Amino acid sequence: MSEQAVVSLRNVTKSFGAGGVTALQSIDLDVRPGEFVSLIGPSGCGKSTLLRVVGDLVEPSSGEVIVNGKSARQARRDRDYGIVFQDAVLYDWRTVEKNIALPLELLGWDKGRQTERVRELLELVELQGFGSHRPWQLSGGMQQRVSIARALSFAPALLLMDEPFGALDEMTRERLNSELLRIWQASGSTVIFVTHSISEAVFLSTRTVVMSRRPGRIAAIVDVDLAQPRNADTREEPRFFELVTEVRDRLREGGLDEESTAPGEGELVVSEETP
Amino acid sequence: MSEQAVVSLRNVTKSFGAGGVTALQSIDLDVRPGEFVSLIGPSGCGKSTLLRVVGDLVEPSSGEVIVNGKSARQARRDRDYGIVFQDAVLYDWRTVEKNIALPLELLGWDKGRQTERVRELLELVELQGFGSHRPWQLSGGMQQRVSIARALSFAPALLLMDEPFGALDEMTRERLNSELLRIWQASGSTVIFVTHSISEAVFLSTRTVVMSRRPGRIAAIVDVDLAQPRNADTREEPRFFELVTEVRDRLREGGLDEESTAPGEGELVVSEETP
Amino acid sequence: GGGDEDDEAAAEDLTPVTLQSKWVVQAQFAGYYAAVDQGFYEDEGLDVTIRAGGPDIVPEQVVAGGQAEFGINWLDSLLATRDQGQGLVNIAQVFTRSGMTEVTWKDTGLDEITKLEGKKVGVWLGGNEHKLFAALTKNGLDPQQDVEIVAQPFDMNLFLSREVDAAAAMTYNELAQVLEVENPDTGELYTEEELNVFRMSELGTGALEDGIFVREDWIADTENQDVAKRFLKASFRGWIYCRDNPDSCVDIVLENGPTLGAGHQAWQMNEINDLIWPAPLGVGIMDPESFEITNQIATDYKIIKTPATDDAYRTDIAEAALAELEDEDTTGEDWEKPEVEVTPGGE
Amino acid sequence: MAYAASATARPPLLDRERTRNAAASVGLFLAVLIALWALWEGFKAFGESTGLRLGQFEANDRTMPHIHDIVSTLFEPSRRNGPLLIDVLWDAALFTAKEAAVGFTLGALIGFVLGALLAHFVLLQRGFLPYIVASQTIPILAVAPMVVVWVNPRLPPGLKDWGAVAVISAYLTFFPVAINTLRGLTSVDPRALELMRSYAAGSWKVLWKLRVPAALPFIFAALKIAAPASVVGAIIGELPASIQNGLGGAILNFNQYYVTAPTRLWATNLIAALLGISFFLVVLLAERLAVRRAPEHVA
Amino acid sequence: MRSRLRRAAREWLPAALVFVAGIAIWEGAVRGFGIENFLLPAPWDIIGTLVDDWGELSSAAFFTFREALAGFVIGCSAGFLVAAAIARFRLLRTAIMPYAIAAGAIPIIAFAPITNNWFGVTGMSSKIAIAAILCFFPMLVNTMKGLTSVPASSIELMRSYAASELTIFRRVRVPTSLPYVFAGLKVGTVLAMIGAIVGDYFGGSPGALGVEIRRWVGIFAFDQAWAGIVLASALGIVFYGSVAVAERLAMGWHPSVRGARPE
Ligand SMILES: Nc1ncnc2c1ncn2[C@@H]1O[C@H](COP(=O)(O)OP(=O)(O)OP(=O)(O)O)[C@@H](O)[C@H]1O
Ligand SMILES: Nc1ncnc2c1ncn2[C@@H]1O[C@H](COP(=O)(O)OP(=O)(O)OP(=O)(O)O)[C@@H](O)[C@H]1O
Ligand SMILES: [Mg+2]
Ligand SMILES: [Mg+2]
Repeated sequence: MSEQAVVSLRNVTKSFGAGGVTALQSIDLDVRPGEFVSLIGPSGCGKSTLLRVVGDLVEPSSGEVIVNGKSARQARRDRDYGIVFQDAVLYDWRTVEKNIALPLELLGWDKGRQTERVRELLELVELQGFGSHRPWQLSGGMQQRVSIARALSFAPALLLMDEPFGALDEMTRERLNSELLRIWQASGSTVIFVTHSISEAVFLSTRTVVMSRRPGRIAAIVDVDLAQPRNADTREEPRFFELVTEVRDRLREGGLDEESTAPGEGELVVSEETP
Repeated sequence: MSEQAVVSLRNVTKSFGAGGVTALQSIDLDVRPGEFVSLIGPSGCGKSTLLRVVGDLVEPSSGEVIVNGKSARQARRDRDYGIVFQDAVLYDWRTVEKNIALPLELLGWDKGRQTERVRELLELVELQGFGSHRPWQLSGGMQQRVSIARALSFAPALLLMDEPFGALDEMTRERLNSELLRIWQASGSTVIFVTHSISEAVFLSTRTVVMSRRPGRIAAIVDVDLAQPRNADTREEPRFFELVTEVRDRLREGGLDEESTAPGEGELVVSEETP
Repeated sequence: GGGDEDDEAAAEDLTPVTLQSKWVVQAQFAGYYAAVDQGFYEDEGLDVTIRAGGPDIVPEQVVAGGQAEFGINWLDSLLATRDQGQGLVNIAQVFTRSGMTEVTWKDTGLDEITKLEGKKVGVWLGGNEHKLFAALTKNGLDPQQDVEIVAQPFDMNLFLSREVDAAAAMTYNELAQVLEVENPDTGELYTEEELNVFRMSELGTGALEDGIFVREDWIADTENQDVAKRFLKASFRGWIYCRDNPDSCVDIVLENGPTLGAGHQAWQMNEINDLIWPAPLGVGIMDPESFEITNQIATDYKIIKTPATDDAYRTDIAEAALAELEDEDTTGEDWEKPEVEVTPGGE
Repeated sequence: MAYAASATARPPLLDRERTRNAAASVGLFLAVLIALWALWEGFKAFGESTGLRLGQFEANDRTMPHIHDIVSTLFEPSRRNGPLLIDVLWDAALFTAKEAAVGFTLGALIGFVLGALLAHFVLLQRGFLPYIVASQTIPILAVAPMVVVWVNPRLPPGLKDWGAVAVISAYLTFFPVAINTLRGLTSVDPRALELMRSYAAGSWKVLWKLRVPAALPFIFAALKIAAPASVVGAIIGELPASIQNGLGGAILNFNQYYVTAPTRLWATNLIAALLGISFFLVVLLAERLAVRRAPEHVA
Repeated sequence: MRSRLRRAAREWLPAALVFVAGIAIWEGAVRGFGIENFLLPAPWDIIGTLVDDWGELSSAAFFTFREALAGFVIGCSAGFLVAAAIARFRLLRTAIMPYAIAAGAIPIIAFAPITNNWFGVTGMSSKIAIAAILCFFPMLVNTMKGLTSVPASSIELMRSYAASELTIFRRVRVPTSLPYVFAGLKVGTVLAMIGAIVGDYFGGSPGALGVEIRRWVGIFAFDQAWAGIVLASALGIVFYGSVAVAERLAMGWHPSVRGARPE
């Protein structure tokens, strides 16, 4: 199994600082080639940290991370993956175009190809006409789309995406969902995808990993056995709703198993002075 | 009508730079006291800009903005509103607690009351134990919750919220939805709320303003005549689904009226080299 | 410096040498600039570059470091350097007497050096203070204990503003600077009548000043001895020229120092001539008696640990140079110091 | 970036406003000039008439020459029958400018490279930074002779003397550049660095594509400090190098004769200051061209 | 405890090693190449002199350090305040900057006679003035950059609270500008030391380090002169180091201090 796994985590634990927060605890996970794995879990449970560990951007406190049969570090060095961060992380001194072209520059693509590719991508994320804008001239969602375009630019075989569609409206989001699926299928790449939308997770993925509240553990793994290719109809299938319900249930269990903050607890006492 | 309006926009237009992007065009809107108005619209249509205009953080290119019967500037000076930005905007040099206490400090609350209030708020947003962390030690969703807590801290009569729950998981989001409704009802405050979630907009608001694609215009206003108080059952009501569908339809219309990017157009040509 | 790279062709067969002077361009070094200007060095087959001095230039350091063949400094300073083990040797003592003075205001009543007890006394530190210390000691005052020594800047302001009770002044420079200033109370220039001037030469502590020195190992070479002889010969000619044509020399100095005041330089030229001429032994020849006084002062003030010997100077090269100048008046016995007017502001 | 999404805090200026602002600031500059002049002359007059003494300070023509005297000195002959002082100083300023320009270039380069090295190699920083600091506390006048004695013989004839001055000028210039570069290069947003790491970009690429652009505000602040400093360095360097044709020689002379002609030193300072200001302006211009980012980041 | 020791070792060991190696190379070079004492004395001789003349040297160094410290405090405060004024009132910039640059472009040797004239040669004040003028400009430029490099969103938040300019200044601009301010302060420490020492070259009270160094050089006592220089450098490092420590305490949150992981 781990022989063929694209990503393989063995007993990975990550805590920040001496005696600080434990973000990940004993994570075991294998992602097979061509899989589309969604990570879902309560805020602060360690999803981003997990992605960072896979990308060798953060070192695990213990445990082993194998990517494409080599160490995470080596995989990073080999540029085996592309990543979309939770916040856009654009460089203010570069135009939108140049932000998207950044990985291409680093890969040494020639100018002509870069321009062509950037044009395609701008169209994909519907930012035609904003190529020469600066990041701070864009809305939040537009920035996120730039960062998606940047990650897709060099078509990495492994895509790590941290809530890429979080700041997008439903229509754009659905369109990009379909595009992402199309790209994924056409290229046979592997995707690890963090989202807070249960239906998005179910719609997109072949497996959904449900994480539990801090310290982040894997609470459940739900196999999403919906037919491929998926499309608007998929969302109407009964199995889709079943799976959504199942993920939601797993999430509730996972969310409650550590801290039992019953809803209603921690209510806000409305301050006396309403000015 | 404008007599009693909390926020009243008259023919407001905002364009950036000379001959640049027009973010808002001829916006007319009145928000009555005690209303909960949601803004929904495609990414980049001008929702954040609209909120900023109301908050006097950006000056409209033309048109008039009246808040609480006075100019937007005066209203800001009188601290008539609290705002949650699309990104958290926390000060790195302050701990979580101190970030939340910032408006209280500025209002001159005494230390004891501040501490008490911050404790309540940390509980509300489920960040107990993170009070003395620094912003960069938090996950994206946690940061957003800090910024929500900060906006709620001094219980402003007008709340401007820009996708406050965008980075939160479904459970936390639902809980905070309920909390927000509770606070809104208990305090009789007015809320303008930007969201990308149609169901969230319908669930929360008394009116939903649908904005159209760039240049941002008001495409439709949907009155949400669901009974108050709303709760988990509300989401099961047929009227809820009707309204969701209506907003979705309005949104589609608005989304298409300017640029007609048929889905499928702008497809991504998968790059040849899959490494 | 004075050495512009002008005519390359002519310079080809000339021997290039460098002279490091003690201070910035001024009439104090007029003889050398005149020798350049009048072609005296060239006549001797030398291409001389004069490097101006400054507050952070120690000529001995420059010469010992091989950056210049010839250096000019006060003799006591040279002795101190030798005492530190540096092989430098004086080959010509150009100034035959000391021009250093200590001045006080007449109206303070400090008309005797002994009255400086407990007073603030300004002097330049860094090898220039010993003559004064000697004078104080000679008059029963311990320079470390009985007076308050102040490191004096290069201008005379602290004297004029009466921040100190006494200040060091060279006859050819600072003294004139005081006289070139208007007394705000009278609207007239200050006059010498308003000052008490204690001359080190009169107090018997006139350690010798400007002399030319070279490295011992350099001068051991006979070819270099010839170079040195030619250098001295031309330099002496320069000084003789300046004695006989002071106005022309002032112009030459001004040429080299575009920011200098003409009046002040004229005064300085005159006073410098007074320190050189008459030179009873011939210009540049060390007077053993004066050498001993200097040596004594240096020893007494622990600038040097062991008294210097006669090895510190040699007169043979200067004598050889003088021998070739038989036609000229090399002693200036008949020279009379002319009067030079003080000009306001030294203009 | 966290702040990228926000609009400008300060609304962009209209052309009309910009012109008005420019006019206003020129007006203000003149106002300050006049105010300073009035203050100076007023204080002097007051001090002279009351015989005011503050510690050592006493207002008179020597401590506070009339401003108009300082300016008019420039247009008087530098001495009897000599050229105008301004001509002499102009030549000197040009000479010094040449040394300072080379010194600045050299110093800025060294400072930048040093800052970059220290930023990349923590060990280097821990090992050497203290001694770089130490090198700067060594009074330049003490080492300058060493520099001249060591550097001069190794320079080609065309660079002799003034080349050594440039080295001294560089020595006084590089430190602020190194410190600010170090700070700037290490102030990069950690998330922006993570992005580069994800591309396995080598340190060289990270430096040019991320760290340097992000550090530009720091670097330009340093260059603005370094520009006038290089003029100072050149002037100071002229002393041990025995150079008399530059402003250093002039300053030293006027320094020496301060009591007899104080206005000349002030006038020379004026020229030195103008030279420094023009160096500063060149850097400012370069900054305007190089830094194109959110308006609120360009001060 | 153990790890604390280890961390301290990690921080200080490289400097110590370089120190030892540097001294060894220096000593070796001086002996090996026969570098003349008047260019660079051997460390061993300098150390010997330091020990022998400790009393005189240390009191001179301390005197000068006090001048530098006072000048530093005055110059940096002035730089900060003027920067604050300029950052707040943009129009002031064109009105004031030329004078500030002028202060940064006039060399010490030109200031010396003027400060000597104004504040006297014998006291500390003229050296303090020189040190202050030297610190002023770097502090001004850095602070100004820092105060105006605040992300717009940070300011917007404050504006939404109708915070006064003063409040924004205190709570946002100052914290954001700290990295710049501390860079300015660091540069200021060494400039203050230089100013105080070099100021002495142009007259001062005996017992000040610069006066003594100048005097020693004049009588070719280079061992003493260099002992003085070494002492001045040591004080400079201590001075700089204390600012660096203050910076760490004040700026723990900043990437440059908390250590963004380099590639
Ligand atoms: N640099 C850091 N230093 C200290 N603690 C950190 C750091 N980064 C993350 N953490 C902690 O690790 C935990 C997990 O964070 P992470 O960002 O992985 O959460 P997440 O699942 O992505 O949450 P969200 O959905 O809100 O983005 C959080 O409790 C957070 O406080
Ligand atoms: N500072 C700015 N300079 C120039 N253009 C800007 C600026 N801020 C916003 N815009 C433009 O204004 C338009 C509206 O932006 P706004 O942030 O209001 O969108 P939004 O509706 O909030 O989008 P999202 O849902 O993606 O956050 C965008 O096209 C954007 O490019
Ligand atoms: Mg996250
Ligand atoms: Mg927005």
